[in-house]
Parts: sequence; C-alpha cells; structure tokens
Amino acid sequence: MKITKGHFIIGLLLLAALAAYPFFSGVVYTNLFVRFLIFALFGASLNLLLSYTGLLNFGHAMFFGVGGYATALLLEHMPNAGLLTALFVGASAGALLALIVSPMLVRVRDTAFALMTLALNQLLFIACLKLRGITYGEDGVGGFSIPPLNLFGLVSVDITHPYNFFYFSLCIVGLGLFLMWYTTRTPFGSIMIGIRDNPNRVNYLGFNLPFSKTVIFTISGFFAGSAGALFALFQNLVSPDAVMHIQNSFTAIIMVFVGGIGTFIGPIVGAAIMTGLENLAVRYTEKIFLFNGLLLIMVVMFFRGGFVGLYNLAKAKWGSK
Amino acid sequence: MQLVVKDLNTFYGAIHALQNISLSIAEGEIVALLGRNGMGKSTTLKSIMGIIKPRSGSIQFNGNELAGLPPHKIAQAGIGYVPEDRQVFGNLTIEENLMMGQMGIKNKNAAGPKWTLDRIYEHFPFMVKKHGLKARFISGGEQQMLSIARALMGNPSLLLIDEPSEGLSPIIVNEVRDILAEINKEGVSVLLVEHNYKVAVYLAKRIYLMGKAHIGYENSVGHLEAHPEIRSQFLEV
Amino acid sequence: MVSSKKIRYCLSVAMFISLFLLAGIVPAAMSANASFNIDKMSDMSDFDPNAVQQPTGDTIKIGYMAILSGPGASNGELFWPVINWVAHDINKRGGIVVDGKKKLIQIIKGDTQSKPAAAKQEAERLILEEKVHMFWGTSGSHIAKVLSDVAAKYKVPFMNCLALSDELMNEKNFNRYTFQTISNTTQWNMALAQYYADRPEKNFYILCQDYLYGHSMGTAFAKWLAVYKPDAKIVGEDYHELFLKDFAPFLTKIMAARPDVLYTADWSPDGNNLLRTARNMGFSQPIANIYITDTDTQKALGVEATKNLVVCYPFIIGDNPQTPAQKKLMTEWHKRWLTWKAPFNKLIYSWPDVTIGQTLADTYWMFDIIERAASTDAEKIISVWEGDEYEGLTGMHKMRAEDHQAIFPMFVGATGYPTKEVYPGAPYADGFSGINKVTTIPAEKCTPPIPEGLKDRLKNK
Amino acid sequence: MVILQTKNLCHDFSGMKVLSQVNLEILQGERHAVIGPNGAGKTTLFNVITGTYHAKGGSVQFKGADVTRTEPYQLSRMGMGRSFQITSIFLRQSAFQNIRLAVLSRRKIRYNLFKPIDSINIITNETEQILRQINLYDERNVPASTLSYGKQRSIELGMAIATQPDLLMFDEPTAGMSKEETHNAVRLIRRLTEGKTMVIVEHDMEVVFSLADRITVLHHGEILLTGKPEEIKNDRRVRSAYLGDSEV
Amino acid sequence: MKIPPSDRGTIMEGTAFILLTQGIHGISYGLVLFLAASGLSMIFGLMDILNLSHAYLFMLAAYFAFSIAQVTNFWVALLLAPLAIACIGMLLERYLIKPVHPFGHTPELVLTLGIGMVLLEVVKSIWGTTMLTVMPPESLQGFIPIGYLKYPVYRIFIIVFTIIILCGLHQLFRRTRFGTIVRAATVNSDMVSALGINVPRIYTLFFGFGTWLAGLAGVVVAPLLSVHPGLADQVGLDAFVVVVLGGLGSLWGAFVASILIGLLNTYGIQLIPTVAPLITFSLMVLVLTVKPTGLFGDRQ
Repeated sequence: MKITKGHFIIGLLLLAALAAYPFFSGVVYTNLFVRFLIFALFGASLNLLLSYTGLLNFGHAMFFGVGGYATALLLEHMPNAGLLTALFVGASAGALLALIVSPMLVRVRDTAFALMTLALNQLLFIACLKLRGITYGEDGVGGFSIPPLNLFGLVSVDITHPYNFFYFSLCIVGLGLFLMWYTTRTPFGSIMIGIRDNPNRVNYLGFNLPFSKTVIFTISGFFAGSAGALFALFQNLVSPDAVMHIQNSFTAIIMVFVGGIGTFIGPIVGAAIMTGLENLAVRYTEKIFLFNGLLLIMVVMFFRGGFVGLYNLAKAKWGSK
Repeated sequence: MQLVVKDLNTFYGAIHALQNISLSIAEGEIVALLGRNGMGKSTTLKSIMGIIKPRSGSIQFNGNELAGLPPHKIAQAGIGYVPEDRQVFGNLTIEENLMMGQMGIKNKNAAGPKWTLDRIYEHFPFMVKKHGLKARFISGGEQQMLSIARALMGNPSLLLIDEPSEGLSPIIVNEVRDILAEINKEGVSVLLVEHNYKVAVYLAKRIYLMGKAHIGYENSVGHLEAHPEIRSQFLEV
Repeated sequence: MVSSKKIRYCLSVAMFISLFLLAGIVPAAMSANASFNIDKMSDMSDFDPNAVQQPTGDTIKIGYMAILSGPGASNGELFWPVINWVAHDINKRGGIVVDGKKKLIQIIKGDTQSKPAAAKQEAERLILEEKVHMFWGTSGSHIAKVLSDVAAKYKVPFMNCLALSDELMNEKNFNRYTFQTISNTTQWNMALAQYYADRPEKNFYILCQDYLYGHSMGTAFAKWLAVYKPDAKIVGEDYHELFLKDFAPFLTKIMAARPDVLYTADWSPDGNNLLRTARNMGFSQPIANIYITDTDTQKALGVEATKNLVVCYPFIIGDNPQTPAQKKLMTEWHKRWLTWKAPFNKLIYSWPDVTIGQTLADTYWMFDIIERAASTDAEKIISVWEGDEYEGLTGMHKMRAEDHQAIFPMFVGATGYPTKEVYPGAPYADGFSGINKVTTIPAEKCTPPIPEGLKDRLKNK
Repeated sequence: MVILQTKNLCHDFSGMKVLSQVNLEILQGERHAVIGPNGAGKTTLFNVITGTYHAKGGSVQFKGADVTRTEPYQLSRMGMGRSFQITSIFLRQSAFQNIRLAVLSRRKIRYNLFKPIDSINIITNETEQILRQINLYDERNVPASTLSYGKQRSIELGMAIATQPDLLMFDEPTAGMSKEETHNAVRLIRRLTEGKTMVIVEHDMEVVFSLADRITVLHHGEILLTGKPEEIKNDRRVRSAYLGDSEV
Repeated sequence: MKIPPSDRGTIMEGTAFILLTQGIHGISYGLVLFLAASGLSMIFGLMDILNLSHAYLFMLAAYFAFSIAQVTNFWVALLLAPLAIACIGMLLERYLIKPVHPFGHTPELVLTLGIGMVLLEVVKSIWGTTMLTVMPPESLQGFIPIGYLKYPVYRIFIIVFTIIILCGLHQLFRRTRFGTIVRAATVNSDMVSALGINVPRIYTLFFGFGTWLAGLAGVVVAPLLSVHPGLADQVGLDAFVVVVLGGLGSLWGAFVASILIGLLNTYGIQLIPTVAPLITFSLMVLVLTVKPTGLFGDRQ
C-alpha cells in the first residue's frame, strides 16, 4: 500500500483527535481509553503467538502479571528508579519469564500447549498469593511512588495526572504496537508465520524450531510484560486477581477472537470493542460473563474472522463499486 | 449391473486424486483394480465407500444413488469394505470384531442373516479357538481373514477389498485367495484392489488398470494376459 | 487567721458547687452527641428491596460499593436491602437538610467485582460521572484499601463498614476521608480472647484461610489469648487454601489434636464447608468463628450440627434483645421480610442480626452524621464524625478522632437449641440452633491501641 | 566421491522391522532414485536420512560427517535439502513468501529483527530469480492455496532448491499429479538439478527412468539391487517384487 | 503432631490411624475427582475434543441436585440430575461443538470456554450466588469409628458408589454394543463408520455419556461441599490437572492421577500444610516437563 496525501491527512487528523481526546471526554473516559490501550498492547502481544505463530496460550496473563509485579516491586523498594527504568524492568521480567518457561513449552503444541500454559499461569497465581513476604498476598503491591517522566533532564512530567498518563501510555503503547508490527515485517516475522502454517517445514528449511519459538515467546513476553508494567503504573496497584488471574488470559483471547484472529489489527479492535462493551454492560447488567460468553460463541460459530473479518466481508460486498 | 460408477472425481485439497473414474461390476462377479502405488486405487474404494466424499460423479448400487451419502448408509445399503492394512480393531477380541461388522446393519433378509457367527467360524476355523483373543495378537494373515469375515458379518452383496495379499507370506496369500473365491461362490461380488498380479488374475474375470488418477485400461483377464506390454506399462518397472 | 468554721463552710460550698458541676458535666460527657431513635422510624410497610425506587435529581448520592458480579455477588446482594431500608426510612421522613435544602437519598450501585483494579475504575466512575457524595462499603480489605485511596484522592468520605483489617487505618494507610465503623482485627480477637478468659476451655486449634486476612486473624487471636488467658494452649495452627475442596484431612488432623475449641475466621463457602464437614465427621466441640452465620446453611444442617457455634461480632442480638429498640427493629424488619420475594426471601434476611444488623446500625449513624453536618461537604462531615459519640442500637459507638476507628462494645454469642416465640409471632431460629446466649464485652475492654504514628495527629494541627 | 552413505542402517517401529542393514551410497553429482513396491521402506529410509527419525541401528554419513542423530534443521544448514511427498508448503502465503523463507535460510538470515524484509533487496532478487526458474513469477503474489496442485508442487520443489543444497532429497515429487503435470515436473526437475546431487523416491516409473542415473530397489526393508536403469529394468527379481510374485 | 497424654503409650498406633484415615480421605476425594474428570478424558480420547465447559456442567448438576432434592430427595436427584446434564451435553455437542470441530482445536477451546461462561451466568441467574446446601440422605448420615477417630458414612458411600460406577463402566465397555463400538471408534472411527454404524450419532451419545458422568460427580459432591458458583473453578481445575497429568484421553491415567492427587492432597495437608496447594500444579508442570503427554498418554 502506498502512502498517499489522503492517508497523511487522515493520520494527522487522527493524531489531533487523540491529542484532544482527554479534554473532550473527561477523566473517566480518558482512563477508559488508557485501559483500552493497555489491553490492546496485551492482546497484540498474545496475537504474536496466536495469529502469527499459531500457539494458543491460555496463560498469557503470567507475562502480564510478572511485568506488573516487577515494576511495582521495583518502585516499592527503589522509589528513585525512574519511570522508564521501571517500565523496562517490567517488560524484561515478562521476557525473562518467557525464557524460563520456554524449554517446557517449545516441546508441546495444540491442546497440550494450551493446558500447559494454563497450569503455569495457575502455578504463578498461587505463588503470588503464597509468597506474601514478597508480593503481599492478595492485597498486592500498591501505593508505591510513581516517578515523574523525566525527559533528558529537561522536563519532568507528573504522570499521576490522568491526562498526562493518557499521553504517556499512548506513546508507550503506540511504540509497542509499532515494534510488534515491525517485527512481523522483518525476516524473523516471516519465520514466525512459517511456524504457524507449517512448523515442520520451517525445521527442514534450516531454522531451529525450538530456538525460534523461544525467541517468539521472549518477544511476546516482553510486550505482555510492558503492558503489565503500564497497568501497574496506571493503577498504582498490582494484585494477583488483577494481573495474574487466568481470567486475564481469557480476556486477551476473547479480544483476539472478537477482533479477528489472523490479523495484526484484530486484538486492537477486539480490545476496543470489549472495553467499550464492558463499560456499557456494567451500567445495565451484572451479567458480564453471559455477555462475553455469548459473544465468544457467536464469533466462533458464525464469524470466525471476528469483527475485522466481518468488516472485510462487508467491504468486499459493498465497498467495491 | 450391480454397481455402476460413473465419472467419479475426488480431491485431496488441491490434488485431483481421481479423474473421471468409471467402472462397473455385475452381480456375482469378481473385478480387479490394478495399478502401481499412488495411482488412486485405494482412493477409488474409499470414494465408493463414502469415506472420502467425491466431488462429482455418480455411484449407482442396485439402482440407488450412493454418491454423497455417509459411509454408514453405504454400508447399510449392502457394500462391505475390507480396507488396506486390514484395520481390525486391535483392542477388541476376534468375536467383538466380528460383531462390529453386524451391529450397524439391519437384517433385511426374511430367512435370517446369511452370515452368522457359526457360519463364519465354519469358513474360518482358526477363529473358533481364538475368539476371545485381542485382534492385535493374531498374525497378519489371520487379521486379513478377520477383516474379510468382519465385512461378511454385515451380509453384503458386494465386497470392496483393498490389497488383501499385502505383507503376507505366499502360503497365506493363497489361503486368502481361496477364501475370496469361496465367498464369491456364495454369491458375493467382489471389487478387488491388488498389486499381486497373480492373485488378481487368478480370481478376476475382468481387470481395470489404473494410471495416474485415471483408469487406463479395461478388459478381460485373457486380453491382458495376451498383451504383456500393457501389463508392463501399468504395473512393472 | 480564718476560722476553721469558715473554712469548713467554704469547703462545703465548694464541694456543693463542684458536685453540681460534676452532676452536670459528667452526664453531659457520658451522653452521646446523638442517638438512634426507633420512634422516628417511618412506616416501612411499603419497603420492598426488589422494587426500590431511587429518587433522582438533586439528591444525596451514596455510592454503594459492593461485589455485584462474579462468584462473590451474593455479598453485594446481602447489603442491598440494608442500605435501602435506611434510605427508604429517611426519604419517607422527607430526607435530610443539607446545604440549606431538604434532599432525598439516592443509592448508586458500584461493582467492585472483588477485584482491586475493577473497584478503582468503578469508584472513579461513580465520583466523576455519577458525582456521589459518599462511599458505603465494602467487603475485602484489599478492595477497601483501594476505595480508601480513591476517596482520599477525590476527597469523598468513605464509610468502611465491612472490611476489618488493622492495616487499613494504620500510619501508612490512614487518610482523613475514611471512617472505619466496623471493628478491626484487634477488636475482634481481644473480645473473643476475653470471652474465653473466664471460661474453662484450654486447648485451642486455629484454622484460617491461607491469605493475609486469615493469617492476621489467626495470629491476632493467638496473641490476645496469650495476654488474657496465659494458661491456654494452641494445640495446632493451620492455614488452608481459599475455596478448599475437602476439609476432611484438616479435620482429621484437628481431631487428632483434641482441641476444646476450634477457632476459625473462614468466610463462605469455606466456613460453611468446614462446619458441615466437622459435624459430619463427629467433631462436636465449639467452633469459634466470625462468619459462619449463614442461616440458610444452618437450617439445612439442622439443630444438632449448628449447636456450639461461638460467634463474635459488633452486633449480636439473637433471641435475647437487650433493648426495646432492638426488639422493635427486629420485629418490624421480620414482618416486612415475610413479604419479600426472591432472592430476598432467603432465611439469611429474616432477622437483621450480625452483619445485616451491624451495617444497618452503621448506616443510620452515617446519615445521622450527614444530618448533623447539614452538608455533603467532606470537611464538614469529617469535623462532625471525628470524635463523635453515637448511641446506636447496641450501645455507644465512638469515632476515635486520631485514627477514625470506631470504638464500641463487642458481643460473643453462642448457639444452643432454638427457643420458641422470642419475637411476636416468630421464633428467632427455626429448625437450627440460634444464638441464645450473648456475652457483652464492654468497649473499654476491647479498645485497640491507637497506631503510634497517629497519636499526635490532631495535636500538630 | 561419495556424498551420502548409510552403513548397516536399521529401523523398526515398535518392533516391526522396516529397514535392515541398508547400505546406500550416493555419489557426488548423480541423480539417484530409490524405488520399490509398497511397504518396502522407501519413505522410512528417506526419513531416517533427513533426520525425521533417528536410526535404531547403523549410521548415516553426510559429507564425511556422522549425521545419524542430527536434527533436520542442522542437516539443512549442512547442505541437505528435501521436498515432501505430501505438499508441505505455506498455503496461506504467496509463492513469493514461500520461496523467500527458503532464501532467508540460505542467506543465514534467521533472527534479524531490525530490517523490514521487503527492503532486503538481495533476498527479493534471489527469490524472484527462483520464481522465474520454477515458472511462477507471474503468480508470485497470490496465496499458494489458490494455485493449482501442479504449481503448489513447483513451490515445494522451489523451496528445496532455494536453499542451494549440496544434496537434494525429493520424496515423490510427482505424487498426485496428472499426466501433463508430471511431464512438466520432470522437465522442471531435470533443469533445476542440472549438475546437482539428487536422491528421489518415486513410484512413477516414467519419472524414475527419465531422471535417474542410478537406481536402488528396496524390498522388504532391504536393498535388492543397485544399478543403472537398464539393469534394473531387465532384472527378474525386481519384476517379481513388483508383481507381488511369491518366488522372490 | 501433638498426642494427648493418655495416648502416649500408643503414639505409633495413633499416627497409624491418622495416616490410615487420611489415606481413605485421599482416596474418597480422588474418586470424586475421577468421576468428574473421567468424562472429560474419555471425550477427548474418542472425539479429540477438550471440553472446557465440562466443569460447568459438573457445577450445574450440583445445582440440579439441590433443586430436585428439595422437591423430592437425594436419590431421585442422583438419578435425574445427571440425565438432565447428559441431555444438555448432547444438545451442546450436536448444535455447537460439532459444527466447529472441523476448524481445529483453537476455535473449539474458545467455544467451550464461551459455553462455560454462559452456563455460569445461567446458574447465577436461576439460583443466585448464595451458597446452597444439599444434605446427604438420612441413611448416609453419621459415622463409623476408625480407632479413636470417626469416619463419615457418606464418604464411605462415595467410595462404594464410585467403585460401583467404575465396575459399571468396565462392564459397559466390555459387554455392551455401545461399549464395543466406542472402543473400536477410539482406534479407528472411519472403519467403524464403514461397517454401517452411524458414528456421529455415537459421538453425540458418547458426549452425553461423558457429561452424565460429570453430572454424577456433581450430585455426589453436593452434600460434601456448598453448592455455589465458584464450584466449577474449585473442582474443575483439579479435574483438568487430573486429565492432563494422567495423559489426555487415557482413562486409566485419569484414574491413577485422581488417586495420586487425592493422596498427595491429604498427606500434604497432614505433613506439609504450608505448601499443600502448590503440590498439584507443581506436579503437573514437573510431569509435563519430563513427559509432555502425561503419565499414561501417548499423544498430545
């Protein structure tokens, strides 16, 4: 696709709209948007495994959780660590966990892979509850100081202000999404896709399959970890329920499926739809599960391409005149 | 004609595995389908049986259209299937294997089923002593017999048999061959897929030879015997 | 020289004056700033928790922060009739004058989902979008902590009437906007330990849930037992995972240790499962607990299984009401309950006792504070509530100014056979053992120490 | 010069003997076909050599090194390329992307995360060159799944040669093809493997005889014979093996 | 472990009794777990479907048991509730799972996850979220003495009942036509179909049968635990561990893993209570690391 003048203008308008968003929406919807951003990043990191490598990870929340905990604990014990350092430490923790678990995960696939990740997630969840000395159990790590964003020693921005945090997370998530998208465009990205479609052939073409998978896990873990770290900074609190729970893994899967599996934009659309719907549903019903469950069933039964797939179908039908 | 297959086309994904296959079998006849590996012999049988759904073409059996039906309906119509590699249920006993052949088929014969356990045991005496033995513990030849017997339990009027002599020692091959002849005498017609030329020629009156995904030759056994160059083209090195 | 007679005269006059003064001052010092008056209660015959009409417009907005979805949603359901009962009562009286205008009370639901992050998001939504004036809630100390932080951030008062961790109001977490009306961990265990100080039981087994709350309850009980009953023995101490699948192994262990009393702070479903498994396995010793109070479960278990439950709480009346006001409120509520439909027709709602009673009393207190502050302004509410003394349904409740922890008497109740016809036309417990022996632990005996760092909080101002 | 050698190679599946004492020698630069009736063990032999299975006995030597226990990706890096009997390409990708993956492997670009793949010209050029060789340049951008079977097989072959291996292993390259497709494939293979070393397993005798310099006949897991095509054609044992005769 | 003074002379005996009792507890819980997990494992074994909503059907059965027992009694519930669950299971298989099966494992896992979520919400809408109590029938209340400890009759009933069901299962698979067909279809469903047997119908029936077992487990568990919406997660996760640990599709593996987890659980509580909850999942991760197919599994 060529970038035309029209694209450029649309892009600029979009940026301007995003920049102005907080002032029109107020704090609640700014925070809602931040939530969406964090889950978009989280969902996209799962999507690297799900859509690009074909691995159904039922325990993706473990990377998210570890990232959140790492950032929170760092700031709890070293309040002067610096914002970007804390963020990077969180992301690296996700990557590190991925490195640690990959020797177990690269050997299995399909259902066994899904269940193994589920078990690992549950193990970490219980560990978070049990290691009270470190994690403060179910209360979680909260109230840690959130350092200001220091830009080259020139400007110091207090990101505890919702609007500032909005811009901060917009930049971080934007960068994260761009990096992931970029990854899919690199030679390694095409190896990932190869692994999804035909892991065996990739192996016979001379790519070390277990090692390649480890690299993918690490990348995915890194971005899931950074989403978790962002979440920790956003909430100023990480607790097992909020970051490590299996429900979080399911949420990410739902987002990918609802948005549209197999596309890069899918989980981002999914995150937008699900955060929006949840925000709506909360007001009118307490049956969020019913809602999500039915949505999942509908997507799997009737439009496996998710909303992106639906859009493409509609475009193919009515768009081309 | 008992079975008339016309212009059958079958695909495995992008592979056009059967291209306009047509063949027919008369009542009580043994017809052999020969060809090298990978030409589509087994696929033909599987397509007739409905295990692989043919994309187009017709399969008329006793005047009824079978194409597109699920396998169990086709079996119930009276076609028995003896697959490649025997495919006996190794975790079932011999008797259970035999009973499996009968369970899904409703008996339409007023005089009672033609093939009963007793009659099967008469024809395959080795099974009497071993009836309680798990099928995976019997020899390859015995498994082949069991596979045939299992198909017979459904009282078919036509048997599709895929490579019955494969992997068997010469003596056993002859035994299997004789059993098939015997069964045929009972009025069961047979479509035999073979790579053992001698067995095929011994049993069949008519021969189909398969080239890649198509039928390249059809004639009586006598004609084929008289033309070794055809045999060489389709079967040999 | 002054004559001795003169001196004697002066002294007697002085004594007289001081006696007069004392007579005036002391009762004034002992009487509350306000009290619960049952006679003011409206006619509640039209109250139905299934069909609550919330007033709209310019109202006093209370954020009802509770678990409304997820497995713990019964908790959010439980207090819905409570807060609406009080709101209905006051609204029928015409509301409360705040900022010079009489306003009705509007209850706005906020779902914590029992998850800190969700609670935070929801609390902010309630403040920013629904513009609530005050928070009411909430179960789970970790959720209450989040709520307390949000309350402080947006300067909205928060009455914590459900979460009982000591840490919530310690030096680190204290903020001016949060008021804890429920007893904290120390209060509970001081009260229970003193109850046992005068009793013959010596061997105790502690079994709590394996997370912060369970551990702090278990540890606190052991600590205060050692203070008040030095000859007591802890014969075993175990912490089990939340939502334990099978209590039998623990009970086998407990029975082998032969305790006189089993102490547990388990809440549902663990508490109920523990009780049931214990009785099924023939463990008939007393079970000292806090939350095994679900009447529906008790009815299913029957009289024998529910005997010998010792429960400690800030609000226990049982079949032994101590004042006419309690009796009247209990009767009035019960009469209404008979007309309620599912889910509020469950037995647990039949009498406003224990958790329901305590929150009911606390809610009346909260609205009384607003009424006296005559404003929904946070600063005004704080100034009235700090140091306030309120004669509630179960005695004097004092809001300690330093740490915003309410001080009040605690009650220990023990279940026995159901007694017939305690309240007009109805027994307190029917088909199970009800609380019929209530021991009062006076407030001064269960007053927790003020956290060190907060002692001088007001002096420095 | 011998490029590949198996020594007393044995393999079995849960006790069922499939290969026994197979001694195969492939010479540098020859086109070698392995044939044999069904169940002879051709595919197993192929899989043992290419690292899918590790032999239960004996050894495989490739370019002088022992590769009996070597993993497939290592074999590929050592210069052994293979194609698959069941088309094993990336169906959701275009022909271009399929071939490019193989080119990446040859260029040893594996974990490059820094450069967009589209901007690495050397890769694009080499890929396009191979696409021209396999006559798919015009259809390089449509998903492979929409191509005809014959063209999918061309991609299969293209991927095998794109790694520029020293030894090419073709597993039934014409399986499932129609007559014309087979003819085209044979022509293509001949052109692509000009001057290269190739081992081919094939049922189609026309293909075998039009391609092979030497032929090995496998029967019941043992080598029956190795020789020039004419020798094989006229050997009685081979013929009876194929006709299922019992005299063998 | 503290032994009262009067028992000092029989410490060994006391310890032995405790360990014995704990062993029986472990076995009884393990057997319940097996009931809950067996259907899951068998359905995977025959149909290659991992039904994530299995645990929710199990929970639904416990709720059915509550409602039926209120109107009639426990025994009627034991009969009817599993049948109702089986019907629901068959409907789910026929109209939701079967159409999605050809598209692979991922959509199927996500679909059954969605079904589970809906079932959970349905349960909450009908029965609310409070705890409900199902009592064992009168005849199964009380206990029998084991040494100086007592053992509840209901748990003995569980052991006996599960063993009866196990024997029944064995007979069903050995003796009946249905069992024979299922055993045959497990190894080669195409061949079964080619013998004239309607395999899709057998699949639907079998799915119903597997969920029937989950239903049985739900009813049997109801008098042991409170019936509440967390029940599915509470026991369901253990059931998944059992299936994976034993090896997907291996009934024998599920049996061994159930008993193993039951025993590890009780002895863990007796001997090392602080780490007991970690044992199950650690064991699973450990086993899968060494053998990805589980203890007795032969496929992924």
